[in-house]
This record gives sequence, structure tokens and C-alpha cells, in this order.
Amino acid sequence: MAVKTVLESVHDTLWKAMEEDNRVVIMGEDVGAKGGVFRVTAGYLEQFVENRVIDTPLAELAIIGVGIGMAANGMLPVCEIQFADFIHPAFDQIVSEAARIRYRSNNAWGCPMVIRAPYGGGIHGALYHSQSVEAFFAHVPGLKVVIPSTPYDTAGLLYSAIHDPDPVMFFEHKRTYRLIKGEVPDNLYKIPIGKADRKREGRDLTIFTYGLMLHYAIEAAERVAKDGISVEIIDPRTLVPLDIDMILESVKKTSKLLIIHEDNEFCGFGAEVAAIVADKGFAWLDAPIKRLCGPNVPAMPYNHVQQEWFLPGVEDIEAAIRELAEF
Amino acid sequence: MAVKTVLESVHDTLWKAMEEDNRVVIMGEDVGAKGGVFRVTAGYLEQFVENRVIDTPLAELAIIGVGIGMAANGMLPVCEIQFADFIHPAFDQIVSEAARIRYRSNNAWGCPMVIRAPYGGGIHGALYHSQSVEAFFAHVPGLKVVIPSTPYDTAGLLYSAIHDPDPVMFFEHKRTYRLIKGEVPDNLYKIPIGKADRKREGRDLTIFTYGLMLHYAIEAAERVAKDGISVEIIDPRTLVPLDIDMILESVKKTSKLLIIHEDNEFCGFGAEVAAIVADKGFAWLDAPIKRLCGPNVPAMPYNHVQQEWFLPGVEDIEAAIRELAEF
Amino acid sequence: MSIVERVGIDTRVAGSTLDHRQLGLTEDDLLKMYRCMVLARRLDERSEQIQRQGKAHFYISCRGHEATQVGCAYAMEAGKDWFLPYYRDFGVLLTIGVTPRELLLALFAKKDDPASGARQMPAHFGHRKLNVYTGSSPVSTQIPQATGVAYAHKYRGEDAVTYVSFGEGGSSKGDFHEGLNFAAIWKCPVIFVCENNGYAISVGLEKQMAVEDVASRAIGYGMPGVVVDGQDILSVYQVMKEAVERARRGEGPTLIEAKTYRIVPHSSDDDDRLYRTREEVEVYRTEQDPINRLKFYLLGNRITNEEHLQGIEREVLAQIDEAITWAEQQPDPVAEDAARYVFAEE
Amino acid sequence: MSIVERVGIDTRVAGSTLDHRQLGLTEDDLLKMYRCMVLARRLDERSEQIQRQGKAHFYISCRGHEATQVGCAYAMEAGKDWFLPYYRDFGVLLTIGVTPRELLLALFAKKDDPASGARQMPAHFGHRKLNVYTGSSPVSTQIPQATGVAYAHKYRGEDAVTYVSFGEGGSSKGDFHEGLNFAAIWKCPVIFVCENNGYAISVGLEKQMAVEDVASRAIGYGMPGVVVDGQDILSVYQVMKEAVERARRGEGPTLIEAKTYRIVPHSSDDDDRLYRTREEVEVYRTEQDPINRLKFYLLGNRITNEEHLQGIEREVLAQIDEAITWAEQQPDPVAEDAARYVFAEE
Ligand SMILES: Cc1ncc(C[n+]2csc(CCOP(=O)(O)OP(=O)(O)O)c2C)c(N)n1
Ligand SMILES: Cc1ncc(C[n+]2csc(CCOP(=O)(O)OP(=O)(O)O)c2C)c(N)n1
Ligand SMILES: [Mg+2]
Ligand SMILES: [Mg+2]
Repeated sequence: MAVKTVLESVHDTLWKAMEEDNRVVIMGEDVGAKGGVFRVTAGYLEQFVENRVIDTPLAELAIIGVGIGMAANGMLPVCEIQFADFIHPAFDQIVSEAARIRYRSNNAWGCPMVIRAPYGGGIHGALYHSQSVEAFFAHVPGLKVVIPSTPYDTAGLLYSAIHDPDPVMFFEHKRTYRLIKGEVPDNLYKIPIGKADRKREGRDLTIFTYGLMLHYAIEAAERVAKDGISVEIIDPRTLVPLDIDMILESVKKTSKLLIIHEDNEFCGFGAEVAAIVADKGFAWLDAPIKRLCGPNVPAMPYNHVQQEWFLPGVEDIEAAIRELAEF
Repeated sequence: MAVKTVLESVHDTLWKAMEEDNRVVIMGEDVGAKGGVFRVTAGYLEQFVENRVIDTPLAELAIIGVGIGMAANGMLPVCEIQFADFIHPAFDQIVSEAARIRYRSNNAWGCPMVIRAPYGGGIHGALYHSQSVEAFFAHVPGLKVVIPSTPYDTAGLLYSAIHDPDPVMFFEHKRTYRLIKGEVPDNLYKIPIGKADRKREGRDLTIFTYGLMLHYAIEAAERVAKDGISVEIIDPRTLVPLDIDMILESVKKTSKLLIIHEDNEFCGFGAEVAAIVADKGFAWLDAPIKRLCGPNVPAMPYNHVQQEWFLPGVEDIEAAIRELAEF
Repeated sequence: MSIVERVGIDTRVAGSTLDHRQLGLTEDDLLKMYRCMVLARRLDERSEQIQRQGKAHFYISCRGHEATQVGCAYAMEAGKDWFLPYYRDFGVLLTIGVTPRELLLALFAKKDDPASGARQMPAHFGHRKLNVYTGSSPVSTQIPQATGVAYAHKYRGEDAVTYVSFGEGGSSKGDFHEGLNFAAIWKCPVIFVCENNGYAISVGLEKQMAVEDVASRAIGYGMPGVVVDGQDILSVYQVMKEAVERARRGEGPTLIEAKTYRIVPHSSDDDDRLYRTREEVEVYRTEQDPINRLKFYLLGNRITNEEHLQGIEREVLAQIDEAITWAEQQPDPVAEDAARYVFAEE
Repeated sequence: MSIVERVGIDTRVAGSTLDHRQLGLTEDDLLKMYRCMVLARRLDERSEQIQRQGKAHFYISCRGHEATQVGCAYAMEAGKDWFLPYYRDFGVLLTIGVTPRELLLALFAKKDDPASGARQMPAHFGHRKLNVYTGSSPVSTQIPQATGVAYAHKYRGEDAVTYVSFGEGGSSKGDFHEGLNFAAIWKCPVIFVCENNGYAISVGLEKQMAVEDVASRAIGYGMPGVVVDGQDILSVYQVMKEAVERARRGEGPTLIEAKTYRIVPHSSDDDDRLYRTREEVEVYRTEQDPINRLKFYLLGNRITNEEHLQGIEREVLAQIDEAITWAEQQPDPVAEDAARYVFAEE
């Protein structure tokens, strides 16, 4: 098994999936000659024919709309939105269309497509190159929402997404692209969409988190471990479908829940997790359900001082753990 | 004070606000000669000049985008989206633009506009003329989200919205348009945005709800009152800013919370209310926080049997109250 | 300066200025076309009645658009080509073989409606077997989707063609712009048909666009733009046929704008007296009625006689009545089934 | 068939084929224009250095677009007219009076950046006093907004004109379509300027559109479409001036497409060797360089001499250096202030 970055993991998985199956094509802005602004598709244009590595016009609505049509007609498009921040022009095509092709046709038609987008902050991307958008899509029945956080999960989930019969939103935290490395099998493999992963075992407190924050949380958990605080970390991997059972099981054991995400708190994904646990896990709770999230401002500012102000850091997480553990 | 429907309340308030202030204009599809598909602006074209009652092309992105420009340049546009279901083509202009004009310019620019849209089901509108969209926008810092449920609240909140310095999403439940009547003062008046209203006093259990469901909840509360169950009903009136204090105060008293909305449950607005209470109101809770919401399907079907299946009804609410009260 | 080809326009006469033989149409074809138009018209009228009787919640009409719809569909190959029609396209569906029974299942919101199992309103078409892709309410979303469908045909080297339609109102949306541009770049075999009836619900042309022809936008994408008299089925068939052949030859998309008129309100929720005069409507109910125009051609050229046409009428009405009786008795969907198919079932 | 007016195109010569006096420009005007172009260029080069030194996270360039930008801005009335520039428009901002100091505050992400207080990346312009509306990253969103700004001027009977720009890449988006259509219908006094540099990051024209000219889309909206040699400031000034006058007279919007070229990578994150040849770039660095072209005109027509131009260079560099030293020392924003202005403060 080779050690790869998250970026390499996406690159290699897509590549092999295209080699394996002609129905798979990628489309997006700058995916061709440039190989993508993050170089996810570097070398693809040389390897595959031009009409499988489709450099699109600067038109997100069309990227998704055209992809829906391809998916209707036997192809397996993997659409790239250059930055998750730029997905909104395609919101209608995703929410009103892709998400409900199957439902509205009473199962006559499907929409097997993947919509990939790098998201998240910490790279001085400012208001429009840093955002988290998962909460919008998680609210939409008919969309699967996947957020892998390690190279291994990325490869297995991406391959599953490509062959899923329904539309999958696939969000990659751009800060993890080169930062996070890990072992990845050489062959294509699937990780089932809808299964969470216990990234750390613990007894005192459960953390629910994903993306860059997952890695921060692991670091914070190691720190507090020295003081005997035992933290369990649940990485949902897919927000929809959500592996509610694993979350509840963990809370049943620890009786305390801390939810962390980078997206702003109000109506963020963490609210749903809190709501589920406040209902189904109420009897086991020993403390208020806590959230540590991005502040409720439109997005993180450019200047480094204010960017740091926005992003929860390892220290913030550590402090939140300690406070909740002591409750 | 005259008794008016919700529809009449919108009609009259907008009319008077336009009479009072030249900066106010309305724009949208069919708002002119037709007077709007719900006849909210009936008679406007005859009363006001054509360029204040702007029949736009069928282009929601432009309705909002152009409105933002008007707002930048001294006008107070009231943009109508014909059905909330059709707001998504304008999602980028609302979320990336209107919502953060002030923030991104560090307060140099503002965006005083109102975006009105009829939402909600129960009128055989099927998948695309029935949806609730408030959860998307409530997640977006920089937008105020108002959902009045009575003629009185509608008039006072709409007038506040028009003169609010920031963009206000103003959602009117279309089923309430002609169904709900109530007294409305003749003059223009403001209800502050951000203040909830206790629509019913009670001791045993708190219901948080708005829109059509508010009226169903009141009915259900009357029914259970006969059996000695005392229900308090909080109508937030504005989802953003949310009057958290009033919710917590009520839960402190009743120790039980039932959240009801028509929008589908997963990541719906109710999740945020549950999350807040599961944190800040944890100590007072005597029972799991319950949600009674639309099911997690793309939207309500057309056929009456399936439409009814989707919509929570008075009986469903009654049952949920009884169950929670007994906990 | 004219930047669009104009076919049949400015010659709005009774009948047609074209000769069907030169278009490769037999007399039998003409009668089939006539039958399709009458079928669409009568089904429409009966649907309106049904809605008025309170047996359906919603009804939307194709009335006035029949020549455009039947003429377009007749130039396509049913079973092979693909369709992304908009809500008025009853004439298209009936011509390619969707039955009145199937359409009435949607009107009555019955379980077996092939489009959506009554999840959607009537006129939200879809027919898997006949390659009619599922449609929705937000206008124009089907336009880039049609480009994608056509891309797939081209990708696999198949010569199927995709038909997609929308009103002139729908041409104001970004979907139109992005969908046409993409199709032109990749020379996708798709025909964009704009049924320009002069109104987007109540909004007249002068508030929708500052140009005379939607087709004039084609030049900005790099595809032919053709304006055709949408009341004259022969003209429509001619331009559509050319566009389809062009697409099959791999030469890319075409934008066709059919000037037409809807002679009834927008839908059962509309009152068109609020925004247009009765005189204007009357013209399209009489000499400019598309069925009258074909009838005039058929009779004028002695292709058939009144009696035969009345026979068609009777036969069509009988078929529709039978279908109504049948459809009305079909079962409603099961409530709990509304939970299904959010995702594929294992 | 040409459906756009073409100005200065196909005559890409050193200098210009136009005569500045016929455009109503004095020699002093020409020197001011020259100074603005040089100022934009040198500021750009110094900004690139600063970014490379690690003192800024991001840099994006106007290099190659100066004639288009300065030529357009020079035809507007600063302080009265409104601007919705896109991220390359440093030349526009400098011409209307935004100072290098102000632009450098954004580059260094300093608290007093008038555009955003360093909340946004550099080149996300905004300047309340000079009517430069706040810009964002999603391309083309400013287009319908500009229509709205112009609508308001017209609504109040003011004769201010609105400038809005975007790349040819941005013209592919629905915002372009919807914004131009709306402006044409309501004859809003707005000039749409497309700076067509042949690439949307790495995507060349043939994958962006199947037409030669973005301006050919104007006819589909009902407004004039003009293609101009964007390397020739006199040609740009001429077409812009006409468009502005037209708008002031109440005759509505114009779409201007300036054919230009960016001679550096898209931004500090780009490597343009991946998608274009050095030879191609070289042409625009030399004979087609917009500054060289004006210089050639000035010297060829003996309006000034090398020495004077060098004086301008020196003076500009001194101004920039002073501004850099100053801006670098300005304070960062305060962390907690990032919580402010989500909504208006009471
Ligand atoms: C995005 C969107 N906005 C608004 C509507 C409401 N609506 C339905 S049909 C229609 C008018 C369509 O006019 P046109 O495209 O000209 O087609 P026609 O009905 O005239 O055939 C409108 C505004 C919609 N369905 N979708
Ligand atoms: C909606 C959106 N999608 C993608 C991007 C990323 N992006 C930034 S600039 C750019 C290319 C713009 O090209 P063009 O409009 O031709 O302007 P140029 O940079 O060439 O001047 C892209 C794809 C964006 N900013 N916004
Ligand atoms: Mg129409
Ligand atoms: Mg460009």
C-alpha cells in the first residue's frame, strides 16, 4: 500500500475509475490542459480523450444541468465545481432537478452523478474560497452528501459515489489535500456510503466531526488524553445518509456530545446531530450538547488575524473538551 | 380595525408603503397587469407608474440581482418570487451577494431589500408549488428570515422589512392567504424583527411552530386542553434573528419542547431550535425534544392521498402533544 | 438586418404556402398529422371540462400550439430520439405515441400515471419507454439537460437526436443561455424549440425582451436560428426536419422559434382577460387556428373531404371518452408509497 | 455576415489609426492616459514582487488590459458615474481616482482597505466615495446588479451612467444573459464591457463559445454590440465615449467587447505554461503591448519625447514606492471586529 495525500487519492481513484469504465467522464472548469486548479486531474487530458475530460465554459449551472442529462442517458459524469463557494449558481439544477429525478418520476429515471467540490478554509481564500456548504445539501432529500477526511476514506467513498445510482455531493476539504497523508490500497475499492467510522475510541465524551476539524480534534484528544480524559471521535464520512446508530451508540457510552464543524453554527449540520441526540439519546445524556463551530458571519475573512479568529483551532477544541468533560 | 386576510394584509401594506415612499418599488413575474398570480398586487399597475410595478422577464436571478443594484443605489426594492420553489435560480445572488454586501464591504455598502415569496403546501401544488425553503436561508448569516402567520403580524413585519437596512427574506404561507383572517390596524406600523410572540399560554409543554402549522397547533392545543393538557405556543415570527430568550423562558416553565414545521425534518429549522435548547435549556428538560415535521422526501406529492400523507395535520399534532405530555 | 432565417412568416394565410410533396410527406402523413392535432385539441378541451367539474385540481393547455408540436414531433423518430418537452407539449407526446389514457392518468392523479405516479401535476411529462425524460416545474431547467442527453448520444456515436422545448418566457433564464452555449461548443445533436406565444403568463413580449425574435440569439451561440410560422404545420415540419437532419449529420444544434399563440388562459388558475383583449384572441381562434389552417390545406388541395375529417373527429372523441372512463376508475396511489424512491431501492 | 460594429480591429498596428483630436482629446489627455496605464502596470509589477516575497497571499494582474481599462474609465465621469469593475480592473480604479495607497492596503490585507477592510482578497474592489460598488469572487454576479444600479439612476431621472466589466469567461454565465436582457428591456444606462483576453484561466475560446465575438450576443438582446481593439486606447475611448453618450441620452445599454490579452498567468496561483505557448504571449509583450502602442503614437506624432515619458515612469515609481512603504506599515484588522457588520449596527 502506498502512502498518498488526499489529493493523490482523488487523482488516482478518478483515473482508475475512468480507465475501468467508459461511461465515466469528468467535466468542469480547467480540468483539461491545466489539470484542475488543484491539479486533481493533472495528466488526464493526455491520457483520455478530450470528450472525457471536458473543459467546460465558466457556467456552473450548465456543468450540473448537462451532467444530469448525461446521467439520464447512460453516462456516469463526475462534475467538478472549482470551489464549493461557486456551487450556488447550480443550486436549482442540483436541488430542484438532480435530487428529485428519481422521486418525481416515481423511479422511472435516475441520476447517477457525482458533484465534487473542494471546500473549507485555512488557505487565505477569504469569503469566497473558504466556505463550507454541506448544510444546504444535507437538507435536501434525494442527495447523498459525502465528506471524506482521510486518503483511505476518500478513495473508497469516491469509487462508491461514482457507481452510486443516485446523485452524490462529494466535498473535499481543500486544506487537507496536501496536508493529510495515509495508506491507500492500489486497487479500486468501495467504502459503503452511510457508514460512519470511529476514528478514536474513548469513554468520557464523544466528538462528532469531519473535514479538517477531524484532524484537529484527534490532536486535541491526544493532548487531553495525557490528563486522563478519554475522547471518542466519530467521523460520519457521509452526512447523508447519516449513521445515526453509531452516534447514538457512542453517546450511550460516553453520555456527552461535542459537535464540531467549520461551517457556521446556526442551522449548520451540527444542529441536526444535536436534535437527533436530544431526542433519541436524551436518556443517556449527562450534560448539555455542545457545539463548536464557525461563527455566524458570512464566511472567513482574508486577513490572517481574522481568518484565525473564524476557524476553530486545536486549542479551542481542547478547551471545549475540558469544559464538557468537567461538566 | 378592519378584519383582513393575510393576502389583504400584504396587499394593503405594500400599497401604503409605496404611497408613502417613492423609493419603494415592487418587481417580479406577473405583478403588473395580472396583479400577481395570487393577486397580491391587484390594482397596483393602475395606481402606480409602470416603473414602480415592474413586470420582469421570467428570470429569478435577474429579479434579485437587479434588485441588489437598486438597493445599492438608493431604492427600496420589494422583489417577489412567484413561488418559493422558484427561488433557487437566484440562490447565488441571494446567498453570495445580497447576504454579504455589508459584511464584505466592511459596512461601506448595504442591501436594503425585501424578497417576498409564497411558500408551503396544502393546495395541490405538488413537488414544485408547495415547498418550504426557510432552512436554507436561515443558515446564511446576513439574511433576516421572517415568516408571519397572521394578518396582524404580516402587516407589521412587512413594513419593518421594507425599512430594514438589510436584506429580508419574507415568506408567506400560501395556504394561509385566504384561510386566516384577523384584525389589522389601518395605518402602517412596525413589529420589530427578532421578537417572537407567545400565541398561547400554557404550563405543560411548549410548541415552537410557525406558518400553517401554527394554526393547526392552536387547534390541537384547544382539543387537548379539554383533557387538562396545557400547551404553550411560541410563534417565532422571525427565524433570523431568532428570539432565543422567549423559547428558553418557555421551556424553563414547561420542561418539554415539541417543534413543528412543514419542511422536511432533516437539517430543517427545527434542528437548530432543538440544538439551542439541548445546550442552553438542557437543565430544564424533562423529556426528549420532539420534532413533528414533513417527512424526508423531496416535497409533497400531487395526489391528495399522498399530499395528506406528507403534511402534519391537527390529529398528528394532537397525538404528538399527548405522547410528549405523558412522558 | 435579418439574422435569422424566416420560414412561413409574413405569409400567414389560410392553409400553407408549402407543398407537402416537396417535404416528402404523403397524403397519409397529412391525415395522421391532422389526427394528432385534433386528438390534442379534443383531449385538451375535455381535460378543461374535467377540471371545471372539480375532478382535477389543475389543467394546462396546448390549445393553439398544435401545429408547432405535432409538426416538430412528426420530424423525429419515435422510440429512437429523445424528448424533453415542456408543459404545453401534449401534441408532441400524442404524436410520438403516448396515449390519451396515459395522459389522463396524470390529469386524474392516478397511481399508474407513467410520468410520476401522480406525484407531479399533470403536464409534467415523462415516459421512460418512449425516451421522454422526466420534467419539472421550474422553467428551462430541461435545456442544459437536453444538451447533456445529446452529448451522450454523440459520445457513443449514436445518431439519435434530442428535442427540447420551452416558451419564450423560458428563454429569459440563464439555463437557456448556458445550455445553448454548451451545445454549440460541443456540437450536440439537439434541437431547441421555442414556442413563442407572446406571453409568459401575463407578461407580454415587450416586457420580456427588446428584440423581435428569440431566434436572433442563436447567432450569439454559433448555431442556426430559424423563425417559423408556428400555426402552419408544414412550415414547422420543414424547418424541424432540416434541423434534425443537420443534427444527425453531426453538424450540431439548431434553435427554432415557432411563432404561435395560446388561445386559452395560461392554466386553470389564470384569467387572461386581465392582460389581453378578446379581439386578439379571436384571430387565433379562427383564421389563424392551426387546425383550421391544415384543414384548409387538405380541403383546398382536395386531399380529403369534410366528411372524412368529421370521421376523424368522431373517432378521436370516442377514443378520448373511452380513455376518460377508464382513467377515472383507476386507483389512487397508496399513501405510504410516497416515502419510496427518494433513493434507489436495493 | 457581420452583426457587430468593429472598431480598430484588423488594423492592429503600432500606435493607432485614429486621431486623438477627432475624439476630442487633448495632448494633455493623452499624457494623463499614458500615466494611468504606466501606473497600473508598475503597480501590478510591484504587487507581483510583493506577493513573491511572501508579503501577500494573493495577487492578480491587469497586465495587458491597461488600454481597455484606462480607455473605458477615461470616458466616464468620476464621482458621478458608477462602477462595477471585475477583478482585473486596476486600470479603471486608478483612472477614476482610487490611489495606489488604497489598492496596496488591500494587497497587504490591512485594516483600512476601503474595499473590505481586508475581509476580501485583493482585487475585490469597492470604494463608496467614488461609487465603486463592492465586488465579490463569483464571476458575473455584478452584471444584473449593474443593471439595477442603472435602473435607479434612470428611475430618478439622473443622467449618471454605470460601467460594468467581466471577462469573456464570465459571459458564459446566466447572470450575463439575464442582466443584459433586463437592461435592454428597460433601456438602463449601463455599459457592459467584456475584456476578452482569450482565456478563462486555462480554457481557450474554442471551449468557451462557438462564436468569434461575445459582442455578437448583443443583437439577441436588442442593444448595440461593438468589438474593439482593446490594445488601442484611442479605439477603446472612442467606442466607450459613444456608448456613454448614448446611455446619457436615454437610449439604453451597449455591449462592448475589447479584444485584449493578459500577458502574465491568471493569478499568483496559476502556471500558464500548462496551456499556452511562450510565442503567443511574446507578441503581446512587445508590439501588441498596449503601453507600447500608445507610446508609439505619442512619439510618432511628436506629442512628447522619450525623456518626458521616462520622467513619468520615474514619478510613478516613486509614488508607488512611497505607497508601498506606507501601506505595509498600516495596522492589521482587529480579530474580534470580524464579528461586526453581519447586519447594520444601530
Ligand atoms: C423558474 C420559474 N419561475 C416561475 C415559474 C412560474 N411560471 C410557470 S409558467 C410561467 C410562464 C412561462 O411562459 P413561457 O415560457 O412563455 O411559456 P408559455 O406558458 O407561454 O407557453 C411562469 C412564470 C416557473 N414555473 N418557473
Ligand atoms: C462562478 C465562478 N466560477 C468559477 C470561478 C473561478 N474563476 C475565477 S476567474 C475564472 C476565469 C475567468 O475568466 P474570464 O471571465 O475570461 O476573465 P479573465 O480572468 O480572463 O480576465 C474562474 C474560472 C469564479 N470566480 N466564479
Ligand atoms: Mg409564452
Ligand atoms: Mg478571459
